[in-house]
This record gives sequence, C-alpha cells and structure tokens, in this order.
Amino acid sequence: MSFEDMRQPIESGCPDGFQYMHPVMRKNFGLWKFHEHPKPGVLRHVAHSGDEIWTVKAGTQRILDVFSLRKLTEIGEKYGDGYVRFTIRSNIEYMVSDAAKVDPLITALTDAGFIVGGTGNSVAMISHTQGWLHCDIPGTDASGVVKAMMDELIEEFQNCNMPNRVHITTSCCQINCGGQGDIAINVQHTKPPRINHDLVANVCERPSVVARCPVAAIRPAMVNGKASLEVDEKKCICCGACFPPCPPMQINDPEHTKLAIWVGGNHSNARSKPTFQKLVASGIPNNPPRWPEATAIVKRILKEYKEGAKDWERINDWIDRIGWPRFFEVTGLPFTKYHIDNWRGARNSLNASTHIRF
Amino acid sequence: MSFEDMRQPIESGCPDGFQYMHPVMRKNFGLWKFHEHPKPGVLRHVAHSGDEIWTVKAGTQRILDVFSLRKLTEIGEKYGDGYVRFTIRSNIEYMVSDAAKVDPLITALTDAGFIVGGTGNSVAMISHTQGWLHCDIPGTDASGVVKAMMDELIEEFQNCNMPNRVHITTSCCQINCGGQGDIAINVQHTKPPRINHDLVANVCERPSVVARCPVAAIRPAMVNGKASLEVDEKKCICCGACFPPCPPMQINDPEHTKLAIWVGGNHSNARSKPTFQKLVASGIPNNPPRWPEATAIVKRILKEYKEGAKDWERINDWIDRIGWPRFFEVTGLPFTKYHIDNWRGARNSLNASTHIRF
Amino acid sequence: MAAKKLYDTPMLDELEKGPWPSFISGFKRLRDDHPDERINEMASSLLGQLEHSYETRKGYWKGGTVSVFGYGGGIIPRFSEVGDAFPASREFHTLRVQPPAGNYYTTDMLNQLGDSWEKHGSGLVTFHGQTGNIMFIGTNTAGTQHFFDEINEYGWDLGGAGPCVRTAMSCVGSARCEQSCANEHGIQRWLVNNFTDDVHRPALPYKFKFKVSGCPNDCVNAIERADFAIIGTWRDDMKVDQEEVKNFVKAKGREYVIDNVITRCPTQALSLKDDDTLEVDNHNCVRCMHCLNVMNKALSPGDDRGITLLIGGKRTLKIGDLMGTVIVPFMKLETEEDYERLVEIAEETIDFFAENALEHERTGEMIERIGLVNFLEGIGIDVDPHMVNNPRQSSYVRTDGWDEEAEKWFARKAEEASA
Amino acid sequence: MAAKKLYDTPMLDELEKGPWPSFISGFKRLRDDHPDERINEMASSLLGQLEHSYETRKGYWKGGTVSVFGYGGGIIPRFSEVGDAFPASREFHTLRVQPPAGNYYTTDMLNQLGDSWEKHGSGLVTFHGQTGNIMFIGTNTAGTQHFFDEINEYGWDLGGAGPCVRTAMSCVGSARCEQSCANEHGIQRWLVNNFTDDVHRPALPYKFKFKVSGCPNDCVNAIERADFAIIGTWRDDMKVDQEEVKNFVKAKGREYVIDNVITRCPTQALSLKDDDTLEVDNHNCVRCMHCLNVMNKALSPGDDRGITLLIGGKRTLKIGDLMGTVIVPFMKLETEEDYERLVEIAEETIDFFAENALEHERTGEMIERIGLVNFLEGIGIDVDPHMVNNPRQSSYVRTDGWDEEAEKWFARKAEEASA
Ligand code: SRM
Ligand code: SRM
Ligand code: SRM
Ligand code: SRM
Ligand code: SF4
Ligand code: SF4
Ligand code: SF4
Ligand code: SF4
Ligand code: SF4
Ligand code: SF4
Ligand code: SF4
Ligand code: SF4
Repeated sequence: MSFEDMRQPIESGCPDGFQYMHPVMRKNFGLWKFHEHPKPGVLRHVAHSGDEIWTVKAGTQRILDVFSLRKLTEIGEKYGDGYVRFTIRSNIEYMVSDAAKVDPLITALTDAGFIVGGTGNSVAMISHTQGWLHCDIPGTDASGVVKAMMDELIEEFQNCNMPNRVHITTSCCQINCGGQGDIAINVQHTKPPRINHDLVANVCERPSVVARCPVAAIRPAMVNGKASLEVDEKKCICCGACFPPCPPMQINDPEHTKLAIWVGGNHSNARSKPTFQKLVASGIPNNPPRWPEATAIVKRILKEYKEGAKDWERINDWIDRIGWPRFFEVTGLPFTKYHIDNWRGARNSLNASTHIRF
Repeated sequence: MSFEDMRQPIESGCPDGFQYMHPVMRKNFGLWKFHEHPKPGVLRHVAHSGDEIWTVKAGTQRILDVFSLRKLTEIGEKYGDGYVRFTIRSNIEYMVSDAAKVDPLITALTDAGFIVGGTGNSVAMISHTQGWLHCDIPGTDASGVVKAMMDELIEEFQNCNMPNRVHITTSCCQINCGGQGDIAINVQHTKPPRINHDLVANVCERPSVVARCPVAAIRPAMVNGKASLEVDEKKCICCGACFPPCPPMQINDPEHTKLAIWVGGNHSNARSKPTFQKLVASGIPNNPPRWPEATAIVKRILKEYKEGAKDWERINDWIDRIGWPRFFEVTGLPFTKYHIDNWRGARNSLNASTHIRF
Repeated sequence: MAAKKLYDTPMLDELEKGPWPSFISGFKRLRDDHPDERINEMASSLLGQLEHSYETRKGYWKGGTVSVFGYGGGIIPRFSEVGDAFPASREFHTLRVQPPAGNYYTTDMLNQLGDSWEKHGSGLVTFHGQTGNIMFIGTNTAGTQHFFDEINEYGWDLGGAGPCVRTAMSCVGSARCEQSCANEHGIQRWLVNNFTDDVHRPALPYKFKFKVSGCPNDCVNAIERADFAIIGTWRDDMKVDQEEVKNFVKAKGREYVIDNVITRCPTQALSLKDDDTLEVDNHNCVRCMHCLNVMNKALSPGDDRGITLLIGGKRTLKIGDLMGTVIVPFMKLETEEDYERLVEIAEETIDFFAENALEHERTGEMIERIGLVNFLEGIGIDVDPHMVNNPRQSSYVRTDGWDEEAEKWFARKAEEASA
Repeated sequence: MAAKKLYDTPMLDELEKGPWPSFISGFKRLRDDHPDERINEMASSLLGQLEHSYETRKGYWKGGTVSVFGYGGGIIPRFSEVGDAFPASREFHTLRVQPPAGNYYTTDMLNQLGDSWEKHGSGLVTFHGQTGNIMFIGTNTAGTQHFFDEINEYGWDLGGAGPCVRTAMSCVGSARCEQSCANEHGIQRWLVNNFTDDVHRPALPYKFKFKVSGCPNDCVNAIERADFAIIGTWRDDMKVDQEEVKNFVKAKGREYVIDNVITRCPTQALSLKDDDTLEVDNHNCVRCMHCLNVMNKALSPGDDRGITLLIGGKRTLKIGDLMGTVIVPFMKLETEEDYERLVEIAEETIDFFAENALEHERTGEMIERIGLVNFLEGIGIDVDPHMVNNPRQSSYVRTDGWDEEAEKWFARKAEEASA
C-alpha cells in the first residue's frame, strides 16, 4: 500500500494502570498498613482503612501460548475478581478482596497445572531471556534452562521456607540481559572468536567493531586480500562483545561455550548496600536439553545456604558472615586462580587486612 | 688515610633487644595475662606468673639534644630500674617492677619538663618527619608543626579521655613519610613545578624523571637550545614526585604549597578492616612558626569526635556511623568537588545505594 | 489444504517432562490444536528450528530492520539463517509493547490482546520481558504492522528497542505495598511518556532506561538495571508502634531480636531497651529497610516521603557491571512542580548523554570516563556529600580552586539556612 | 678562640613558648652551653639556616653521596645550599643506626651512645625515625666514618637508606603485651639479619621494608607501611573467662555490652546470652581484636598461635596508597624449620622483586601491574580464598584452563586431608 493510506501511530506511550487495577487497590492506593504471608503463594495486605486485598501468585512458563493465556484469564474470571498482574519475574498474581476466594483459586490454578507459590522466602521464579528461541547471539537457550531447573527447584518455589528470598537469574550470552541475582547461571565463552574472513568486509563496520572490544584486542587487517579483522588472542578475554556488531566473529561454540555460576548479587538495600554477584563455578558444560551439571551445582549451593544461613540472610549476607573460604569448603567447589579478580579495580577484592576465619 | 688502614665494618645488623630488656619482661616474655591503665601515662601489665611490670610513659621533643637525652637517662637511673624503651611514636617508656616507683618517676619527669601521658585513649604524640631541618624536598617543617600542635593538644595527651586512641601524623611533602592516621596534616602542592631549564640537563636523568610522573605529564623538550623537560599543566596533579629525581623542577612554593588535613586512617584490624584516610580540608596556609590555621581545624575535629563518638569508636568508626554529610555539618568544613575522588578506582567511593542519612 | 510439515523433536520432548509448566507443550498445542493453519505451521517450523539449535548447540536467527510506519524502533526483527529448512518461521519478529504502569490487566483486556495476536501473530506472548515490555513473539513484517495498528487503536503503544529511551518499569508499590514511599506508577508515566519521541525514534548514543521502586528494597532492580533509577525513601523518623515491638519480642524472644534485628542494622542505629522497647537513632538510620521488613507491623516509613535519584546502573558491557550512584539524595514528589523538576533533571541528563556519550556508551560508562563532577556540572546539580561513600583517598589532584569551591558551599548553606 | 657566630631567630623563638618540650630550646642549649665549640657552632649555624627556612618557607638541603667504608647506604647525606651563610653546618649528614629489636635500651647504653655522638656529631639524635632507625642527625663526612667505627665496635650497625632492604620494626609484643601471638623481635631479627648485605649495599629496584606486629591491632602499622608485613594471630578458639564476662556485664550493664561489644563485632560472631555469659562463634570470628581489647581480662587469644603474611603495603607514590594484602593466611612459627620457611618466602619475594620490578617500583605497585596470581606463581605460593575479600566480579577473563586449575585444588585438598 502507498504512504497515503498508511496509518499514523497514536503515540500513547505507557498506559495508565489504574483502569485495570482492582478497585480495592485503587481505593487504598498508598494507604497500606502491613502485610502477612498466611501460606505459600498467598499474601494478605491490610490497609489503614481496614480493607484487605488477598493475592494468589502462580508460576507459569514465561512464554505463553494463547491457550495457556486463556486458561489463566478464565480462572481469573471464574474464581477471581477479574483483575491480575504480572510480577517482574513473570509470575501471575490474582488479587481478590474476599478471603474465601483464595482456596478455590489455588485449586483451580493447581488443577490447570500452574504452580502456586513464589512468595516470601521462596526460590523465586528464575528470570530468563530469549536464547535460541529468538535472539541472534545466544550461546545457550533460556526457556529450556529455566524449565529444567524449575522442575528441580519447584519445592522451594512452593514451600517458601528459605532463610530469605532467593532470586535466580539466567542469561544466554555474556551480555547478561537476565541481570544478576543471588544465583546467576550465565554463559562464559572460553575461546576467542573464529573469524569468517570472507564475510567481514560486507557485514561489519570495522571501526565500530574495533571500538566494541573491552580490551582493544581487535585490529583491522587484510586477510588473503580481503579487508577483515584480527584478534590478539593473548589479550582476548572471550567476552563476545564483538559478535553482535560483527556476526562473522563467531564466538559461540558447541564445545567451548560454557556455563558459569555466580552468587551473591543483591539489589535490595536491606542491611548491606547492593552487591554484585561473584564467580563461583565455571567450565560447566552447556548441555541441552536439561543442563544437569549446572542444576546440580545450583542445588548444592541452595542446600548449604538453607542449612547454614540465619533468618533474613540473603546469600550474600550468609557468605559475608561465614566467609568465602567456608563457602567453597561447604559447597565443595574448587577455588582457582580464575577466582582472583584481575579486572579494573581488582585490588578492592584483595584481602587488605588480617580478618581471616579459621 | 689509605684503603689499607680503613676499618672493615662488622655487619652485626639488628641487635638483640634482650640484653637491654627489663629482667621481669625477659622472665615473662610471651606470658602476659592482662593489663590495666591505672592513670594517664601509666600501664600495669600482669603476667600469668603473677609478676607485674609498670610502665611510665612520657612525651619528648622527638629530636633530642644530648642534654635532654642525659636528663632522661639520669631519671631512669635515679627513679627507675635503668631500663627504657622508645615507642613507635618516639615516646619514652620507663619500665619498673615496683609500683612504688611510679609516682616518683612521674614527678621527676614532670619536673624535668617532660610530659607524662600518651597512654590509652589519649591523643598520642604526633608522628613526624624531617622537614626543613634535614630533608632535601620538604614543603614545610616537621618538628615545628608538631611542637606547635602538641602545645595545644597537650591536655588530650595527658588526660587520655578520648573515645579511643587518636593517632595523628604529619608529613612535610606529598611523599608522606609520616604515614597516615586518624588525622593527618600533610603538604598539598597546588601549582605545577616551575622548571629551572638551565639546570635540568646537568642535574637530571630525564628518562627516569619522565617515568616518575604518576600521570605522564612530563615530556623531554628543548628549551632555548638546552635539553630540558616540559610539563603538561592540564594533566599535572602537582604531586611533586618529579622533584626528588630532578631538583630543578621546583614544586615547593612559599605561597602555593598548602597544607591539607585528612581523617580516618586506621591500621588496626579492630572492628572494620584497616582504612585509608580521606581528605577533609585543603588550601590551608603553610604558616610558620606556629601554623595556627591547621591546628584550629584539628582541634575542631577532635572536639566533635570527643563529643560525638561512642566508646571504642576510632575516628573512622565514628564517621562510619554518623556518615560523612554529618561530619562536614558538625565540623563546619566545606564539601567541594575536590572531595569527590577521581583517581583510579574512584567509583568505589561513590554511593551506589540508597543508604542515606537524614 | 497441504498437511503441515512435522519435525522430530526428541530433545525438546525432554522438556515436556517434569512438574513445571512446559513451554514446549505450549508450542505443540499451537502446532496441533490451533484452528489457524498459519499458526500450526509457524509453531511446527519454530519447533523444528529450535530442535536444530538444541542438537547443534547454536542459534540460527539473525537481525535486520523492520519497523512500523512512523516509528524507528519497538520491533526486534528476526530472520532465520535456516529458513529453507524451516520456512514457516522464516520471519519471526517480536513486537515490544509497553504494559500499563504496574503491570495490571483485566482478564478481558488480556483476552482482547490474545485475540488480536492470534489474528496477526504466532500466538506466543510473554508478560513481560526483562525490561518490562509485553513481548509478542513471532510474526512477519506485514503482521507487525497490522497487529500494531489494531492494538494501537485500543490504547497500546510500542516500547523501545535500539539506542533510545526504553520502556520503563515500576514496582507494585502504592497499589499494594505498605513500604511504598512514592507514587511509582505516576513517576514512571510522567517520565517515560515525556520521551515518547525518544522511545519510538532511536537517536541516542545508546539505550537509556528508567526504573522506579517505591522503597529501598528495590523490587525492580532499578539500581543495577536502570540508567535513571528512582527509589522511594523518607526523611523524618520511622514510625514505631512500641506495642507491636513488645509483641514481636514476646513472640520471638530477646536473643532472637538482638541477633536478627539489632545486630543486623548496618549502622547500629537500633537499641533494644531492657523494657523490650526499641530505640531508633533516626539520624543514623540509613533507610535500609531491614528492620521494617522484619518487624512489618511494628515499624513503618515516616510521613515526609520522597525519592532518591541514582544514575548509571547497567550490566556487563563493556567496562564491567555498574550500579547506579546517587545524584539526588532526596527530593519530594508532591506538587506538579516537583514532578516537573524531576522531568527536567531527566531531560538535562538525556541531553547531556546525547551530546557527550560515545557511540554505544551508557550513562554509567560515560560518567566513569568523564568523572562524576563533570557530569554534575553538565546537568547543573551541586556536589553533595551524600553522593559518596567517602571523600577522596588520593592526594593526586590539583586543588588550586579550593577557596572558590569552599565559597560556593558556604553560600549554598547560607541560602538553605535562610530558606 | 673566635666567638661563635650568632643568628637572630625571631620565628624559631616562637617555638620555645608553650608547654611541650621545645627542640629549639635544645638546639640553643647545644649552641650556648655545650663545652665543645664545634658543637656550639654547628648548632648555631643550624639554627640560622632553619630560621632562614622559616622566613622564606623553603628548605635548603641537597643530597649527595656519602657512605662509610664497605657500605653503600645507611647515611642520608646533606649539603647546605646556603653553606656560605651558615658554614658550620655546611655538611649535615644523618646516620641511620638499627635499634635493638623492640627498641630497648639500658640508660648506660644510651649514655654511651650519647658520648660517642658528642665526640663526632652534632649532639642531636632521634629515637626513632618513622622506619625505626636511631637517627644521629648532623655530622660531616669524616664524622660519619669515625662515629660509625666507634659504635660499630660495641654492637651497633647501620640501617638502610636507598633502594635496599630497610631497617625493620616490631612492636613491644611478647615482652609486655597480653595480646601477643608471636615472638615479634625474634621474627624481626631472623628476617632483617638474613639480608644484611641487601641492607648495606642498595641494589634493589627500590626500598623493601619488613614490619612485625604481634596481633591484629598492628601497633607498628605493618599493613600500610611494610612491603612484607608479619602480623600475629591464632587459629583455635579464643579463651573466654565467663566469670570475668559476668563481672564486666555487671560493671557496665547489658545495654552497654550489647551496644559496645556485641554490635561492634564485624561478623556478628558474638552473642550475649540471657544469663550474661558470652557465646563466641569462633569459626566466624575474624580475629579483629575488638572484643579482646574491650574485655581485656575476660577474653584472650587462643593457644594455637602463628602469623599472617601480607605483601605490598606502602605510601602514596606513585599509584596511590596501598595496604598489604594477604599471601599467607596462617603459618606457625615454633620450630627452626618454621622460621626457615618464613625466611625462604622473604628470599623468594625479594628475588622476584629484584628481577621483575621496574626501577623505583615497590612490591605493591609491581603486584598491581602484573596481578597477584603472577606474583604468587613467581614465589611458588598456591592461591587461597583467604587472599581475597571475594571472588571475581567481572566475567572478563579467559578461563579455558578451568579444569586443570580445579584439579590442582582438589589434589591439594586431598593432600591436606591425608596429611
Ligand atoms: C511482586 C514484586 C514486585 C512487583 O512489582 O512485581 C515484589 C513484591 C514484594 N516484595 Fe520484593 N517483589 C518483587 C521482586 C523483588 C526483587 C526483584 C527481583 O526479584 O528480581 C527484589 C530485589 C532483588 C534483589 O535483591 O536483588 C525484591 C526485594 C525485596 C525485599 C528485600 C529482601 C532482602 O532482605 O534483601 C523485600 C523485603 C522482604 O522480603 O521483606 C521485598 C518484599 C516484597 C513485598 C513483601 C513487599 C510488600 O510488603 O508487599 C512484596 C511481596 C512479595 C512476595 O510475593 O512475597 N522484596 N523483590 C516482585 C515479585 C517478583 C517475583 O514474582 O518473584
Ligand atoms: C528481550 C530481552 C531478554 C528477555 O527475554 O527478557 C533482551 C533481549 C536482547 N537484548 Fe537485552 N534484553 C532484555 C533486557 C535487558 C536487560 C534487563 C533490563 O532491561 O532490566 C539488560 C541489562 C540491563 C542493562 O540495560 O544493562 C539488557 C542488556 C542488554 C545489552 C547490554 C547493555 C549494556 O550496556 O551492557 C545488550 C547489548 C546491546 O544493546 O548492544 C542487549 C541486547 C539485547 C538484544 C537486542 C540482542 C542484540 O543485540 O541483538 C536481545 C534481543 C533478543 C531478542 O531476540 O528478543 N541487552 N537487556 C529483554 C528485553 C525485553 C523487554 O523489552 O522487556
Ligand atoms: C607502645 C606501642 C607499641 C610499641 O611497640 O611502641 C603500643 C602499645 C599498646 N597498644 Fe598500640 N601501641 C603503639 C602504637 C599503636 C599503633 C601505631 C601508631 O600509633 O602509629 C596502632 C595502630 C594505629 C592505627 O590504628 O592506625 C595501635 C593500635 C592499638 C589498638 C587498636 C585500637 C583500635 O581500636 O583501633 C589497641 C587496642 C586497644 O586500644 O585496646 C592497642 C593497644 C595497645 C596496648 C594496650 C597493648 C597492650 O595490651 O599492652 C599497648 C599499650 C599502649 C598504651 O600506651 O596505652 N594499640 N597502637 C605503641 C605506642 C605508640 C605511642 O607511643 O603512642
Ligand atoms: C627520616 C624519615 C622521616 C622521619 O623523620 O622519620 C624519612 C625521610 C625521608 N624519606 Fe621516607 N622517611 C622515613 C620513613 C618513611 C616511611 C614510614 C615507614 O618506613 O614506616 C614511609 C612510608 C612507608 C613506605 O615505605 O611507603 C616513607 C616513604 C618515603 C618515600 C615514598 C616511598 C613510596 O614508595 O611511596 C620516599 C621517596 C623515595 O624513596 O624516593 C621517601 C624518601 C625519603 C627521603 C630519603 C627523601 C629523599 O628522597 O631524599 C627522606 C630523607 C629525609 C632526611 O633528610 O633524613 N620516604 N618514608 C623516615 C626514615 C627514618 C628511619 O630510617 O627510621
Ligand atoms: S542474554 Fe544475550 S543471548 Fe540472551 S537475550 Fe540477551 S542478548 Fe540475547
Ligand atoms: S571476544 Fe571480546 S575480547 Fe575477544 S575480541 Fe571479541 S570483543 Fe575483544
Ligand atoms: S615527608 Fe617528604 S619532606 Fe618530609 S621527610 Fe619525608 S620525604 Fe622528606
Ligand atoms: S608534579 Fe607530579 S604530576 Fe606534576 S609533573 Fe611532577 S610528577 Fe608529574
Ligand atoms: S520496592 Fe518497596 S514499595 Fe516497591 S514493592 Fe518492593 S517493597 Fe514495596
Ligand atoms: S532501616 Fe535499616 S538502617 Fe534503619 S534502623 Fe532499620 S535496620 Fe537500621
Ligand atoms: S600489636 Fe598487638 S601484640 Fe603488639 S603491642 Fe600492639 S596489641 Fe600488643
Ligand atoms: S575478635 Fe573481633 S571478630 Fe572476633 S569475636 Fe571479637 S569482635 Fe568479633
């Protein structure tokens, strides 16, 4: 069709959520007094007005087919008040003003195969990214990794009896769209990119690729007559940053693209200031369809955390108290030279004190 | 005299201290049980054997003329057991095994003009360096600064009633031989070096001078026909590191060489890990013979610390608790853009949290 | 009609096992049970390509350029590198659609969106992506335009993709949370809807993200995942219900309270009195939320509420992860003027970013390169000790402007005093 | 005899006022009351030059080369730039003499040293300089040789100056302190006297300092002022005398104990029981010393004592101040073998330093440049988690040797277990 009859977009931007908000929440907006956690998957928020709103939370496959979506809405109409929201971790929350609706909702969701829980001190739904299903640079899948892991962590999602919330994230390349968390399962490439020199000239803007490298390991070069790029393999830290702007710089490798596990990321300001996650395990095989090696390590860490941490200690708080040496001891994970940071500002990670645990 | 009759040194190195140690200390070496601080300047250490050693501590001018030295030894023979030691802060300590000797010692020292105190939670003797008296690169004096300040802090040295020990240091150039401490009074140059181009060629090894600059601001240059050096004044951070290897690079200036005051340096591992001191005031005139402006700021800080800190808080602990904003508030010192670090690793000094005091 | 092509998916089938809902089963439902053949084939083809990825451990999508008329972004275009083997999903673009602030939906609206997507797309949708968009995953170029035209008519707009202002996010906050110190959703919409042009027409050096949390628990990870993080807090004393404190101590015991509340306070601002009441040193409380979280009924934020502003949070690329750092310790958000001031700061920031950042450099990286002070001067904000954990540790700085800078501080303090 | 030249010293005279002992008065005593004219004149001249410095706010000494026969260092030579105006102190060299470990003296020995110095020097002496040397301040070239020859005969030797191993220092420690976990003086002498050649003949890239503290209170600032810091600590449980604990609680009150001891523990390893006894979580106690310092009678270090080794502490030049960092978390120092092992590590370190440091680069700067791991491999020490506050935060590292490194760790653990 021609320009004339193309439709001009309405730039309405971000819609107002009030129109879709439960009336009790609208009425008591900003006037909540306290909340309770009567049982897994259920929250009771009480307003200064005395009003109550009950929330029932359930986990889903993040990527919904319309059938699953309809099932969720149907349950909302039949057993809820027709108002839902999705959490930042893609769990669905049903809000009802009548306590009596809670149990029927739970039953309906459970019967339909959704998992009620994920509240309070649970292992929350693992936040994930696109992976092989949709992204153009993934080293692994996302939905698959998460499905396989949630199958094994489901009880912690349902029981909510960890020392504190556990926020797990995954990412399918070192760009890490999944963010960070108490535990993160991320891609770690271990070999420099293999360059398809025939394509570079056509596909890549060489200067901007050169600029993208964190360690200036890329330089323009002529390779058998063609304008291409060259990587200084001594410098290269195998991060894959050159791959998005230049697909011929193949960083992904079925063998050498590994998984790494990080712990102790925490964005909340509760107690200590927000913290970045730290590397604890790497060289883990990228092993579809169920990635058992990675899951085993995650479960091992969670087990020790659950047994060892005091109430209200997040994973970073727990390790702060017991110390990293003991963390490696109890989890049985090896400590290697790779654990000693050598990136900018690494000195701050060295122990400049005699604070030592025995 | 000719080589033949030159005497060969005996390379005996560091002497054994036991030959000069009080017999009670020798006997109970490594077997001490606890200590008490009966009064300012006096320590009572009790050994598991039940033996006791009493220490009487006194402050002196660090640089002793033989008359003062003889006075000190004479007192040690007459009123002590003839055994003394000097602390890391150049205070003299008399050790006696008989409690009865303590008071006569104190009287004798006081009569002789020495200052008994400096124990426990006192403002300790200010540690100092060489300054104009002997060093080849000083921006200010050392003994003079310390004498002038101790005159004003003497009561805190004698009363020992601060929240915790206060360790003050001074240094007479930015090399900082004086180390760091709870409070440090250091030199801060504010203008790049003025180069005496006529001398550079003869006096300086240009490559090593260039290498000495922390910010690579120095480059070799020909100046009116002579091989000399040039400073990029935009880059130069006026540290004076080029001056020792190249005296023609005059960094010292009667006007522009200022004093700066730093706080919160702490090497002990008690409570928090050891900490570096932080800049709180600069642009302070280098004002002999008594440097009143610097002393006034030091006293102001000590006053607030004494009033505001809880028992056992060192200055860094106190500020950790009340926060830097309040520190500037109570001391009335200005906070400027210069307080925001921009040296390597500066990001670690930014507040990456919502931890804020109101 | 031609029978749709089926592919063996032995590896994917493994992901139908286990109790957690299986996305693969969902795909298969679309392949096998959906009335629309287009959807069956797209799902089947997608399953085929994904199985291929699982077997070879590689991805097979490449990017390209697709957008709807009038916009430059909002779509993540995907073309298959193995399209001949899996033709029905050869084009598989994703539309990023902005959710309502707070992610609220009526079931009706969800159904309506589902209906539209079934007409024009694959039938696969995610609530939400990590940035916060509804992701309608999988359609061809025409489909993107038609689907957008349809939902845009009933109130939905595209979000950001590319070097632009991105879709924002806010926690549930005031709508359901006793800890909330701000109108999260209002802030989100005031900000992001002031930049719709920058959302739809990528023209910045790189992406720019807003995130809003109602309190320092930061349930939207604003501090690490937003260039511009707004986090609620309060300035006056926290509220203490001493009766509830006593109940809590009675229920849990003194040792428990000392070991789990008192000693966990990062600034030792809490003291449990011998009579089981709680003393709070509000001047040294840093609003970390821990005690309020634990003693939810007894303790709550004060009344003098507002927000803290942090700049520069982001993930790994290319100098390492960065947390946002404080540039406005506290500001009230009550009057319209307050909101306008907030928007103004955002505009100053984005303008400065647009002019001074290198290509593909985020705000945090830019600040790391030029220094916080230069950034602050660029957007006209005064230095403040709350912005740092501590003053400088290095003497390597040229301070010959000291007296003038000191004057500025004293002048400001005098002003504040007289105000 | 010619009347000695006098100089007006109006500014220095100001420093004779006030209660603190005045070094200026001391100088004047030497000028006016000392029997030896040489000393009178030197003191007078020195006062003159110092007054000149005070008036012009500049120093007037320059360096040069002076040393005693057979040695390359140990003297700080000073020649006056204004020698014509102040001739009697034209040469004003300082001898750095090593004190006995622990800084003990009999009054007799001090007198003897004073006698020698009066014969050959200015009569000005400092106990001690910041590194720990006795500084005999002010003599000419001949005087340095004669004074050294004399005191060297009765047991005294020069310390370090220049790019060499420097004079070491240890706290009073075992001689008088209940906190001591090591034989500080023994360690100091084992180490520094093993390197006398490196002390006397500067041949390293830069200076190298040893310091020894008997416990983590670190009374000699070893962690920040030594390249090689040895600090005592213990491995087993601390000793708790519960009776003394109760006395302390009775004397101070529970609130005081909670607020000043319990909540100050950096790792929350202390718990005050309802019965006023103290529970210590010894596994998480980091030996910070706070509670032992406060409850001096009730708490003391355990019996399984040893030392922690840290490398790289130094002051500002040229990359900024550096603290030493842990390279040996714990080692016993009981047997002769233990001490030999310590000396061996020091030798390995100094050899590696001599070979790998740039000119005028300290150990800490070298490690900053090459990375801790390379240094550890250079001196043959295995990596250990106690060496870091936390594992790496950046994913920017090439890890393709992971499996081999993991193997090393497991092998070591197996060894330790079987040992
Ligand atoms: C629903 C949600 C906000 C939203 O708008 O979607 C939410 C809601 C609540 N959070 Fe959160 N948090 C939510 C994600 C987060 C996140 C972000 C994330 O998960 O990635 C964080 C920060 C993550 C991190 O720290 O890195 C987060 C850190 C907290 C904390 C701090 C915990 C701590 O001690 O560190 C609290 C306080 C608490 O647990 O009492 C908290 C408390 C709460 C409370 C109890 C607030 C309240 O009083 O209502 C809410 C009940 C949650 C529940 O289900 O138990 N919420 N909360 C998010 C649920 C995600 C999910 O489905 O699992
Ligand atoms: C879809 C999503 C993952 C998901 O499945 O949820 C995603 C997917 C992609 N991200 Fe992301 N990012 C997504 C949230 C994030 C987040 C999380 C957040 O926004 O809170 C981050 C970390 C926070 C941050 O901004 O740093 C993130 C950091 C990146 C980066 C690195 C940015 C940086 O400065 O470090 C890139 C690389 C780039 O932009 O060049 C990137 C690039 C990409 C691209 C466009 C890959 C590319 O360059 O072609 C991915 C497209 C995948 C696809 O085919 O759809 N994505 N990306 C998330 C967006 C969905 C949505 O709009 O709601
Ligand atoms: C004599 C001396 C060691 C020596 O070999 O010379 C010494 C001796 C003692 N120190 Fe010290 N300290 C000495 C310098 C230091 C230093 C270094 C310095 O002054 O530059 C420090 C570390 C400085 C720093 O932190 O940056 C130091 C940090 C401590 C601490 C830790 C205090 C804290 O809480 O941070 C203690 C523990 C205490 O105070 O109970 C301590 C405790 C002690 C005790 C009480 C140990 C004991 O039980 O005997 C000793 C009594 C000192 C007194 O006079 O009250 N000593 N002490 C030093 C006296 C210097 C002076 O004359 O003032
Ligand atoms: C005398 C003394 C100050 C005092 O009066 O106590 C001193 C005086 C000098 N120091 Fe120092 N330093 C003295 C202890 C220190 C300390 C403290 C310590 O050792 O614990 C330090 C900080 C710790 C450290 O090693 O970093 C120190 C860090 C420096 C530096 C910078 C070293 C660095 O790597 O940062 C220099 C510059 C250099 O060596 O080029 C230096 C250089 C100098 C020179 C030689 C200046 C020069 O380059 O010509 C000074 C000679 C002054 C003179 O005329 O006597 N001095 N110097 C101290 C030595 C006395 C003694 O031997 O006992
Ligand atoms: S993490 Fe990497 S692969 Fe995964 S969605 Fe983000 S950009 Fe794509
Ligand atoms: S992988 Fe990373 S480090 Fe290696 S060349 Fe590419 S961008 Fe540079
Ligand atoms: S601080 Fe500077 S001026 Fe003072 S003694 Fe040391 S090197 Fe000399
Ligand atoms: S003063 Fe410092 S920064 Fe300036 S040129 Fe000299 S060495 Fe370089
Ligand atoms: S961030 Fe604070 S206000 Fe927002 S939901 Fe979380 S706890 Fe509530
Ligand atoms: S909110 Fe945090 S900082 Fe404030 S009192 Fe409670 S625990 Fe302490
Ligand atoms: S460092 Fe420890 S052992 Fe040595 S004197 Fe100080 S407190 Fe005593
Ligand atoms: S020594 Fe320090 S860390 Fe150990 S228990 Fe006492 S206070 Fe805590």
